[in-house]
Amino acid sequence: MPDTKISCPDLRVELSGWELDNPVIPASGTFGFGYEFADFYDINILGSIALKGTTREARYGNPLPRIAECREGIINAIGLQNPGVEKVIEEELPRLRQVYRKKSVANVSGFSIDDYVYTAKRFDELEDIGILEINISCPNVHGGGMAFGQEPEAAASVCAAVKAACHKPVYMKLSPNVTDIVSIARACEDAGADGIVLINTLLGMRIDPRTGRKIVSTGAAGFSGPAVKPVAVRMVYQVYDAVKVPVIGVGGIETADDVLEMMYAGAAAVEVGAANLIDPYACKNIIEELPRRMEAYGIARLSDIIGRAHRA
Amino acid sequence: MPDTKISCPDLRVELSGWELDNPVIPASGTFGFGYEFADFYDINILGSIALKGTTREARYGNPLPRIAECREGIINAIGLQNPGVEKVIEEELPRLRQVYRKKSVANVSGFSIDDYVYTAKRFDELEDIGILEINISCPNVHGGGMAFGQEPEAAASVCAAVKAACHKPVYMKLSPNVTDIVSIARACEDAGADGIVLINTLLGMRIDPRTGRKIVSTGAAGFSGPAVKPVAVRMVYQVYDAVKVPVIGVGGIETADDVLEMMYAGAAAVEVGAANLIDPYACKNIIEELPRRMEAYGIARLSDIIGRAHRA
Amino acid sequence: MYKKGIYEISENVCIADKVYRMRLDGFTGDITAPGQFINIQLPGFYLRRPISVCDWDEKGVTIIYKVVGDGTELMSGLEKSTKLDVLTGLGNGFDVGALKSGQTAAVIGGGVGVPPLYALTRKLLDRGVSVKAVLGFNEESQIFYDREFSELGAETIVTTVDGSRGIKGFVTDALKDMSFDHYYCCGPMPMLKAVHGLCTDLGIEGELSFEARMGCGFGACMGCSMETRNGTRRICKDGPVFRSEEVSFDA
Amino acid sequence: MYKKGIYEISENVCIADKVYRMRLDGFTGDITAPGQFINIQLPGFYLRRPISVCDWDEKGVTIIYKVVGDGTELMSGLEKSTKLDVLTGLGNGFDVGALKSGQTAAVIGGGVGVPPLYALTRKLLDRGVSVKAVLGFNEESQIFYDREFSELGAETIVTTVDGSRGIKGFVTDALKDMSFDHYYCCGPMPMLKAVHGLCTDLGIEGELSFEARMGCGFGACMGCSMETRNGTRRICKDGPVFRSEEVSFDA
Repeated sequence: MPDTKISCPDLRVELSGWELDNPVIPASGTFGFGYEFADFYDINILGSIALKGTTREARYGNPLPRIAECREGIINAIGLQNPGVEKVIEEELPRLRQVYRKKSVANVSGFSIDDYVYTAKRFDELEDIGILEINISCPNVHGGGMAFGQEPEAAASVCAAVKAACHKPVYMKLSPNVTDIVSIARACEDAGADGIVLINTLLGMRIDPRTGRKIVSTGAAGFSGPAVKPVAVRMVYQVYDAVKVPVIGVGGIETADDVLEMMYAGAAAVEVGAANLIDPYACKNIIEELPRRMEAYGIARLSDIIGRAHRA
Repeated sequence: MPDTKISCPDLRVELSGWELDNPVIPASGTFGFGYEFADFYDINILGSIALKGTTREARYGNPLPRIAECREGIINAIGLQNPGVEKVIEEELPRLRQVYRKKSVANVSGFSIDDYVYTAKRFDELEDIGILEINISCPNVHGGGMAFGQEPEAAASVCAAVKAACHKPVYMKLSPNVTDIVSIARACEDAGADGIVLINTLLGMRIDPRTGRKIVSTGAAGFSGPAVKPVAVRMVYQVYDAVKVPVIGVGGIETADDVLEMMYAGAAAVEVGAANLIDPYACKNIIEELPRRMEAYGIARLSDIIGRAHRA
Repeated sequence: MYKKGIYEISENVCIADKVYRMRLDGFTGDITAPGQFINIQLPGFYLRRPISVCDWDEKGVTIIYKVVGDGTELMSGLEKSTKLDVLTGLGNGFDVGALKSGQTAAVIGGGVGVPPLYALTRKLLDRGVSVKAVLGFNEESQIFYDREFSELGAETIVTTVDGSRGIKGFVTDALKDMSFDHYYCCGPMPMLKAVHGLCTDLGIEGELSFEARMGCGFGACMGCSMETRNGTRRICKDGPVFRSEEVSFDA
Repeated sequence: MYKKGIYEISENVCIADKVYRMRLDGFTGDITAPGQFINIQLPGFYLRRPISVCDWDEKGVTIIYKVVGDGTELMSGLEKSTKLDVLTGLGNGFDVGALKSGQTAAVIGGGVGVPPLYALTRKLLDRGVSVKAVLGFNEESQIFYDREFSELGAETIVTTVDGSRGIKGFVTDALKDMSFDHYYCCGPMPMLKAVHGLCTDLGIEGELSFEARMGCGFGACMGCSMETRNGTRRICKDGPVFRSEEVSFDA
């Protein structure tokens, strides 16, 4: 890791040898393919960008309504809408490259191990993809997605297959809707995962008390936002204890304090999700606030605090 | 069920042949043994009361701090503090009887099947206990509690043993920290459970961003409040589909609308938890608001809406 | 492009049954077309509330909204000089350039679909386009802004389902014998479908504004995607206005 | 017994480094003893903030609080005439009847443990009890209310850890050569322990007020339980004041 830049405080973090200017990454599915946010601020200030979840073939996703509001949270049933990996590579990434010079996190979903491998390999060929985030935790599709993330063996088999086919670091994005997150994270690590990302959305439901009807078309769907942060912090803490590879913390992060909390729990970097949807400037605000908070709390180097709650 | 009372709208609900005037029950652990709330209002307006979780022997519980605040929620690590079942019966229940004429829900915890059976049998002898709520989901104790609630077989064995020893209806209170809530609920039903109560608290953690230290003494602890309601509604919905016995819905209920939402999902009655801690009048307010909401939404009989979201 | 800013309520009044008009003072330089919407953050609610722009000038924006849930209930109780965090200039808006001076536009609104047509009508009249406004409501108590449309100079026809005022029936009952060159429509889905069907039969093209439960309101979350003849489109970002040729009601 | 009510801020001023005094106007008939606390609901925060009562009269209650987190940070920015939902009359409070006229009380406070001793001192002096107030702070910028205690008529001694004002050291350094019949103490845990140890050695009984992170503040959740010589007690309901004989610092 080059140590030539002198900054005070130092926000840099590292993911499998890839140095990020700061730990703030917009989470997959809340930032599109990034370029639309370039209208609002220079997105090169971001640590990186986690791209919209991509599958082998194009997907329309689930019927409307796809969105329900919760107290301090949102339920979504998008259902992996995306134009398919070829169109992502041909159309979306070139648009992103016009406004963004850094590497991105490719988010890969699938319905079979072959799907995962196919799509991951296509991203693996691209120079401006930093890591492959393998999403085995989408609650909004049948016959795939979260099913792979609910048992250690299934998670490990996806991980091993992708790992065997690709050169870039493979990070497994896990579902929180499990009894034992540690055993799943360990199985992924044993299968060669270079990192763990958690948490994907909780499975939640809203019913309209006025009509008695489920609000989103699929009934149960993915629940995220500040409401879920305590679950995310707990799982990051538990998994940090159990694995040696880096953990990326996701779940309800909205402020610089939230970033610090997640990093104290064990996150080497963080992804910011739902916050982007209610404030397009959310990541920018966090990145600007982080050094001020670090100074206030006497943190010189952000990477020093990773997992420190385990030793406090 | 006697049908002599005429009321409009009709708030009555039934749990295993026991008719409640309304579905609102303060949840175990948020209402003590009830009598302290009699200073504020006539607690006979409640549907019933779920008593503080009781174990065979007295327990001090966990060290302080036991409480952390979350966005729209609270984390607690009380650790089943209680004076033990004999003192509960000798000292607490007589005090409750002075201000409360209805039957209560006894909440039973333990560290072995013998513990559960012993404590449940003691409550089973009392006339003013309506049902036995068997808590196999407390996240705040080691070597018991939630461990029994994480696997169908373990849950079923507790349920069967209590059922064999007791005459009163046995309701199993389940943990939401599982991959497959349906299989656990079904196992309990198969083992003779008369009802299912869900959800107990999620497992969450807060770390103070100022100090980097875990806020509650145990680190991970029980997370409840409005933040968790979407998870509770989802699980009640799923379990209502899978079992024939009544489901009591718990998790983040704070308003009459929340009660309706939970009942549409499938709850035959509800427990109100964290809301009691921030407003001692919470249950009273809900009970007063319910008929107004029912009229506004055109609901004549509350029991008619149980599970209606499955058919809407 | 949209911007986020702080706006101050200078008016918030009931103008019909459960229907309120709110005036928000603040920067409006990002509003570029009638039919766009703004997205309002309300205290105690996680998601913003998307509300169509009724009209705007250099000092502020006027919206008209109906109380349909807890969020709009809270909005209706907000007092003057309350400050709100608002995103403005969202969505594409109507194409006022679709017609030339001397041509005639049918402007068709249903219920709270009426407001965005107000600024549209003003802009069209400014360009010398004749406007026939057909405003549909369920019943008399819900009618609003019929006089305002007349005062702008539009030929204004009201329909009510129960016949308590104007033509009894739906907007299509007023529309079917009318002559116009292009139409603009905003209202509930069944109305959009009926108007689209009628006008297609008449061989007249137009623009339709859709609504949906939104996550972000600016194209990031895919929460409000819709299938069109040109593929999947986001109502919030690619819409809310779509040309009648693109729209398909088959799905 | 406590009550819930709506209170209006009539004052909210900074009186020392990060220390604020807030006056809340409203019903105070449920406050029965000095040393009780109130529990304040703040917009945007789930749990209430328990703050000890500094003083009260028939029109309202005065509290003094330190900014230590996001909640108290928000409190410090609240403007006059803001309305807050508050539970009052919580906890047992100090026993002002423990001393007779002519006897002497030591009133010992540390930092934001000082405020509840103010009304206590006033009540003791009203009963003809002499009061020696020992107020401990870290440094001069944090000192508050020393003059107010003097003005009530208490013999007031300030200690600072860094010696920037008054006696250099801890409250026990001032206390050890003092004569008094009973003590009342409120402050951080190490101070309570030191004072309790010293006074036990001196053979003098007293009362100590504890603080803890609370769930409800009124005895329902067992979030703030403490082991005492008389068994487990809830700081919020059975306390926050405990007699020195009950207290054990062994656990």
